[in-house]
Amino acid sequence: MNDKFEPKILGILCNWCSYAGADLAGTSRLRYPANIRIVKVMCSGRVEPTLILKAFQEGADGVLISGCHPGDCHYVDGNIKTLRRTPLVARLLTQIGIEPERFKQVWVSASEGERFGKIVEQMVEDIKKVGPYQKKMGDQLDVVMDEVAASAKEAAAAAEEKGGLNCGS
Amino acid sequence: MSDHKIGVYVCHCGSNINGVVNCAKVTEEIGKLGEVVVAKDYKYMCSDPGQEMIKNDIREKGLDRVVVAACSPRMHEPTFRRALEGAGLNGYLLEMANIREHVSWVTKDKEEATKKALSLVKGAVKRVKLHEPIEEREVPVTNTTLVLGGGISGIQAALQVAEAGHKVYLIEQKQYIGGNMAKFDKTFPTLDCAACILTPKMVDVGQSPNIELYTSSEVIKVDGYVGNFTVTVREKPRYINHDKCTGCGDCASACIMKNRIPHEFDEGLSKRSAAYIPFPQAVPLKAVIDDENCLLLTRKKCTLACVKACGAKAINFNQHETIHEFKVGSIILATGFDLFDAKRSPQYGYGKYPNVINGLQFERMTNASGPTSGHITLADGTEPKSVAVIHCVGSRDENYNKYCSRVCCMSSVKFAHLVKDHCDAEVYEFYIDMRTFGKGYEEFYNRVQEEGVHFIRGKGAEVAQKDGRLVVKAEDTLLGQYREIPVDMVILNTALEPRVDAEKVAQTLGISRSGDGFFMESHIKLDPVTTTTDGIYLAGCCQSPKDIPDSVAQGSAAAAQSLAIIATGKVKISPISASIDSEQCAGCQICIGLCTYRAIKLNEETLRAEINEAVCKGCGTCAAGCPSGAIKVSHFNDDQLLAQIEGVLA
Amino acid sequence: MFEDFTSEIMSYPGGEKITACMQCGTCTGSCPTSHAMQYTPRKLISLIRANQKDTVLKSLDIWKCASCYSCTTRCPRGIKFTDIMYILKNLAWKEQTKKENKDITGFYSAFQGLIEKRGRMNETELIMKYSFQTNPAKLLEFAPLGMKMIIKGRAAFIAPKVRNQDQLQKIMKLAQERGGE
Amino acid sequence: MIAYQYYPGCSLHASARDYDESVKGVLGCLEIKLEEVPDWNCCGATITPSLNQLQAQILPARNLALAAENKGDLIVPCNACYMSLKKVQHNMVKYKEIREGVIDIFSQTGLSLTGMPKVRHLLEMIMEDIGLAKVKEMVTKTLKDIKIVSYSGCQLVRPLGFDDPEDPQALDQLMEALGAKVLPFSQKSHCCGSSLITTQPELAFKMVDSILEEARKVGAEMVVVTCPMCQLNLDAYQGQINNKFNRTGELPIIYFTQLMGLAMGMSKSQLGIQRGIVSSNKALEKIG
Repeated sequence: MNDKFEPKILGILCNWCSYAGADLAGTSRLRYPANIRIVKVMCSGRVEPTLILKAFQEGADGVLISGCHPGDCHYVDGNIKTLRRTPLVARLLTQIGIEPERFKQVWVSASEGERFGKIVEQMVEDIKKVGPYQKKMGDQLDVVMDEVAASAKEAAAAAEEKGGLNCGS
Repeated sequence: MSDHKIGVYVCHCGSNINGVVNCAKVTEEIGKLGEVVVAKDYKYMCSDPGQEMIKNDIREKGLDRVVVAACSPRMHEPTFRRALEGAGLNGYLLEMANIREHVSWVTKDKEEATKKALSLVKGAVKRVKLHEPIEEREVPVTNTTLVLGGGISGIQAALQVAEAGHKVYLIEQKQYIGGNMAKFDKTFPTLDCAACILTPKMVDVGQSPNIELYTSSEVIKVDGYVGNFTVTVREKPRYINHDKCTGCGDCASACIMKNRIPHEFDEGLSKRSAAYIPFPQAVPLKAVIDDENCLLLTRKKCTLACVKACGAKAINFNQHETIHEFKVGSIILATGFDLFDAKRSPQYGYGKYPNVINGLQFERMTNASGPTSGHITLADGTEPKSVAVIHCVGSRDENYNKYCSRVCCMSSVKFAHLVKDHCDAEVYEFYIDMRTFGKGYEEFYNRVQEEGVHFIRGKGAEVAQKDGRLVVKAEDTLLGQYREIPVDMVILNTALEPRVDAEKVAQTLGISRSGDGFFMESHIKLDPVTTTTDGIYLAGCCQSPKDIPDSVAQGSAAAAQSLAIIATGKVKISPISASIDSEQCAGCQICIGLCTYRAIKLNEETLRAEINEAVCKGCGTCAAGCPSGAIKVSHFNDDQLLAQIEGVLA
Repeated sequence: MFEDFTSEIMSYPGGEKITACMQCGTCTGSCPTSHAMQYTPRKLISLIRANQKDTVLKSLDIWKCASCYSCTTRCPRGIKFTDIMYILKNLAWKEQTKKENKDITGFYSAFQGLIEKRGRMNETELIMKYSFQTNPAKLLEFAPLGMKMIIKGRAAFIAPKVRNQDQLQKIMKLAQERGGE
Repeated sequence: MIAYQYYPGCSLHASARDYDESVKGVLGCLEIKLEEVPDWNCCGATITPSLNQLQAQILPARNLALAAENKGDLIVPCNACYMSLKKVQHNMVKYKEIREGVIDIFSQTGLSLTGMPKVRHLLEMIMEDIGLAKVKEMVTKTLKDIKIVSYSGCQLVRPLGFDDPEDPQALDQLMEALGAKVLPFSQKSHCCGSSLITTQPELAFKMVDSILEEARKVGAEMVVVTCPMCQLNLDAYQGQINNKFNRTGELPIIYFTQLMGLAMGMSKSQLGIQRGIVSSNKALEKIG
């Protein structure tokens, strides 16, 4: 592919494990590609499809979501809810023409600075192979975004429901 | 929308940031953004002059939003929040851009780093516009402390909190306190007898009116937050009525299983009964019945000789486990370490050759109240004529533990001295590097060298048996030769490892572990006592291998943290929580199933969900799942996150 | 950054971690032939790091490795010293310092010659070839054993070979050309 | 009937013919079909890797290329061949330059490395696929506490082997299942000297001697092996070594498959037992 292409990746990291893990990569002075821009949330369970779609809309070439390892979540099981949501989000992205290489959901603990760097490195490499993300649907994406986000939320909600409460019917 | 007045402050952090990121350029570019009325860079933003600069600008230029581009918010967000508050601005009108840990320290290329820093700052500027003032909640503190683990660190912490006049619950998994130190004979470098210095402290714990001691107990659940934890503890039955037991040991002598069960306290070098007193100086000095070996409890068939022997009528086979609940303000973790199992390195013959022992077994052997009454003996009862001590078994080794266990060089030297002292055998120390870093340690090493101990620089590679004797194979690296040294006894000085249940404990308490498996501190240098969870502190070997002086010091430090919380009487807790716009809520109840803390309930009248903010922890999982977008998480709402995403990708 | 020879070793598969050595001697202590070495495994690492290429490659010690992998398994720093021994022998072979130890390396030539020619090994032929190439008197040493093997039906007289010899010879030749880069 | 692919290696067609005979006999009894890899070549053992790293990958890799994609795992009876084949697979995954080098060379001769079968030692397959329960079931003539030490050697367990590299267990367990008395033995995975026996006999003789000497000391009546190289060094050179170190007492060196065959009721000649340089007759008297 294009050698000069430097993908832009948005990383949404949970405060307790993954953000601290990314900090550790820093305090350990590990080098990894500068392609990632990190945004912090309290828990990976906070990440909703809208945030991911927004990133692609704003020109990201990839999105990385990272939380605590299962069992280690600061909020007991917020990350399990992330895990349940991930396949749905991934399917949705594929449906609107976003290659699977561009979306990754991982676990990084506060002590895994090195692992965080490696994940970013790998993701940059993978995305370089598929090339820049052109808004394949053009402006259409902007138009459908709200719609898609809403339906994604509904789908996700339906999935939660299987393990959760009934709609009161 | 009214215009904001934003001040942006870019920190050089000496050359930490400025050495890679062109701070002046970032400042210049950011200054061009709309609503940014001040953009400045400065050498150390967290210094007093740096903070004063921000405060002055807020006062003089009427800033209503502040962005600081510097280190990780995990480091200095509270510092800058205080600065804002000092100038009369709500602390949550601040946003930090992490251009050190996430940029300058991980990027080599200066241009790329500058570009990345700029986009992170842009994200912060976009986000901060949408920030809202939030009031931090202050809650009163329960003035009790829970100490988990009754080894030397836990004892030290418990005593210190208790001496300051506050209540302590001391929870110990074993039937007695004292931990590993209680098993030692002498302690380096002064050769104090471990029991002589530890026993008085153990007795103090037993007698302190402020300490409630629970042995045979473990924590099964922790709820709440700093200042207000609720801890659930399970106490196993001892089948002995503590109030009646006099600790006379008559039950132990009468027990049919007498001398049939390997005694853990003697590291398997002696045998005990199923009813027994852990050791003569045990606190509490009460008998215990081991439910894994007691014939009555395992097979329901026994002559009950112990019951007959007990004059105090203290034995009660109807005891059950008890669940206790404690309200505490803080928790001190002092759960200690496990010893590396030398069987995992079969090349040393541990478990195969009876005269290959580990360090703790040697401690028991040299202890006057130990299984051999303080005599160093081989399996056949004779004294060894030569002894090898192998360092670093399971430590400094990628196959097991990468780290140095820190205490083994010194304890090995101590072993050598004790051998010389007890039986005058030849001693060979196989070491990689001698690490004798503490006060009086090098001097002790020097003294033992003069006692005629052979120090061989080379890791013991293998222990074999040849012609009835043990042979240590190693390279004498200073000589540059392969050597086989015949000895009668080999002491393997094994690694200190995280306890086998460390993962479970970390999950129960909601704290992190570092890569080596030990509990993780907030900052390895500047905050080695606190964890990332407020109100939970660390002491002793559960954080990393330590010697006794360091364990005691950290125990005191953890106590000081607990006392500080009690002294202030109140703590600030995170104001980040979710709320529901009842106009938008459709009453679908999906959020209710998503909330782990059961903070959301359906209002039966309005048929809308409601959040109890006191219970909510602010994770935001409910907001992400709400199909109608009715849930808002303060400081992490959709608009703020979307704005930040837009900014960082611009 | 590192001495030339160190960098060279690090550039080969298996040699990457040589700078992690802390000179503990576990390799030597675990090695069944180190007692007979002038330069023990640990010393060889030191010599490599001190850039003493000539000393290392001419040493008889590198031909004493029995490939038992004890050093590799036990090394606390994850150094694959058996692989490093192979790298050293490859270099000695390429740079002709093998001549220093002709008596031993002759066996390797004989073995390799047979494989390149026919693709399969025949022990009888190997021993004969080795002896002729180095010292024919060796044959006398091997003779009594050879006789026993023949009696027990454990010697093959018809040289075994692969059918597709062209293919095998071609890939071996290509590999040699590249391996010798 | 389970089917596997079989890579005998050079020795099993010559000096270890007895091993080959017993492998085929035992697996036949167990109703396991072996299909020999067509036109296989020498694995290069420890010699080719000493001379040229790329050739050392090429030789085992050709065998993997010739093995079929879907005819079952590749079973290897020789420790050295097992390690060579397994190591090249390991290298192909770990090192891009090796993978690309091999693929490129192969493409010039029509070889391709599409579906590489899993490489397993014969002992590994017997322990994992057949299992001790089935083995015990097949025993018609127990070994009646014949005292043995099990000697796994190096390359079965190091560096990519399937058992503990310091204290292997599989062979002990298998022998116990046959009714043998397995004695404690610290030399289980020590080295036999391999090809040093030819090039530097003074080194290898010492290594073999320490193995045999401990076996004798613990009271073994035979040494059980899994590798033709170990067998050759311990058996064929035993006379010379005993002379050199003034040892008395001959120890038969027997393949584990030979003992399996005996326990399963096969005859000594079917299993090639008479081919040992040191005779097993006396040691096997007990079981007739």
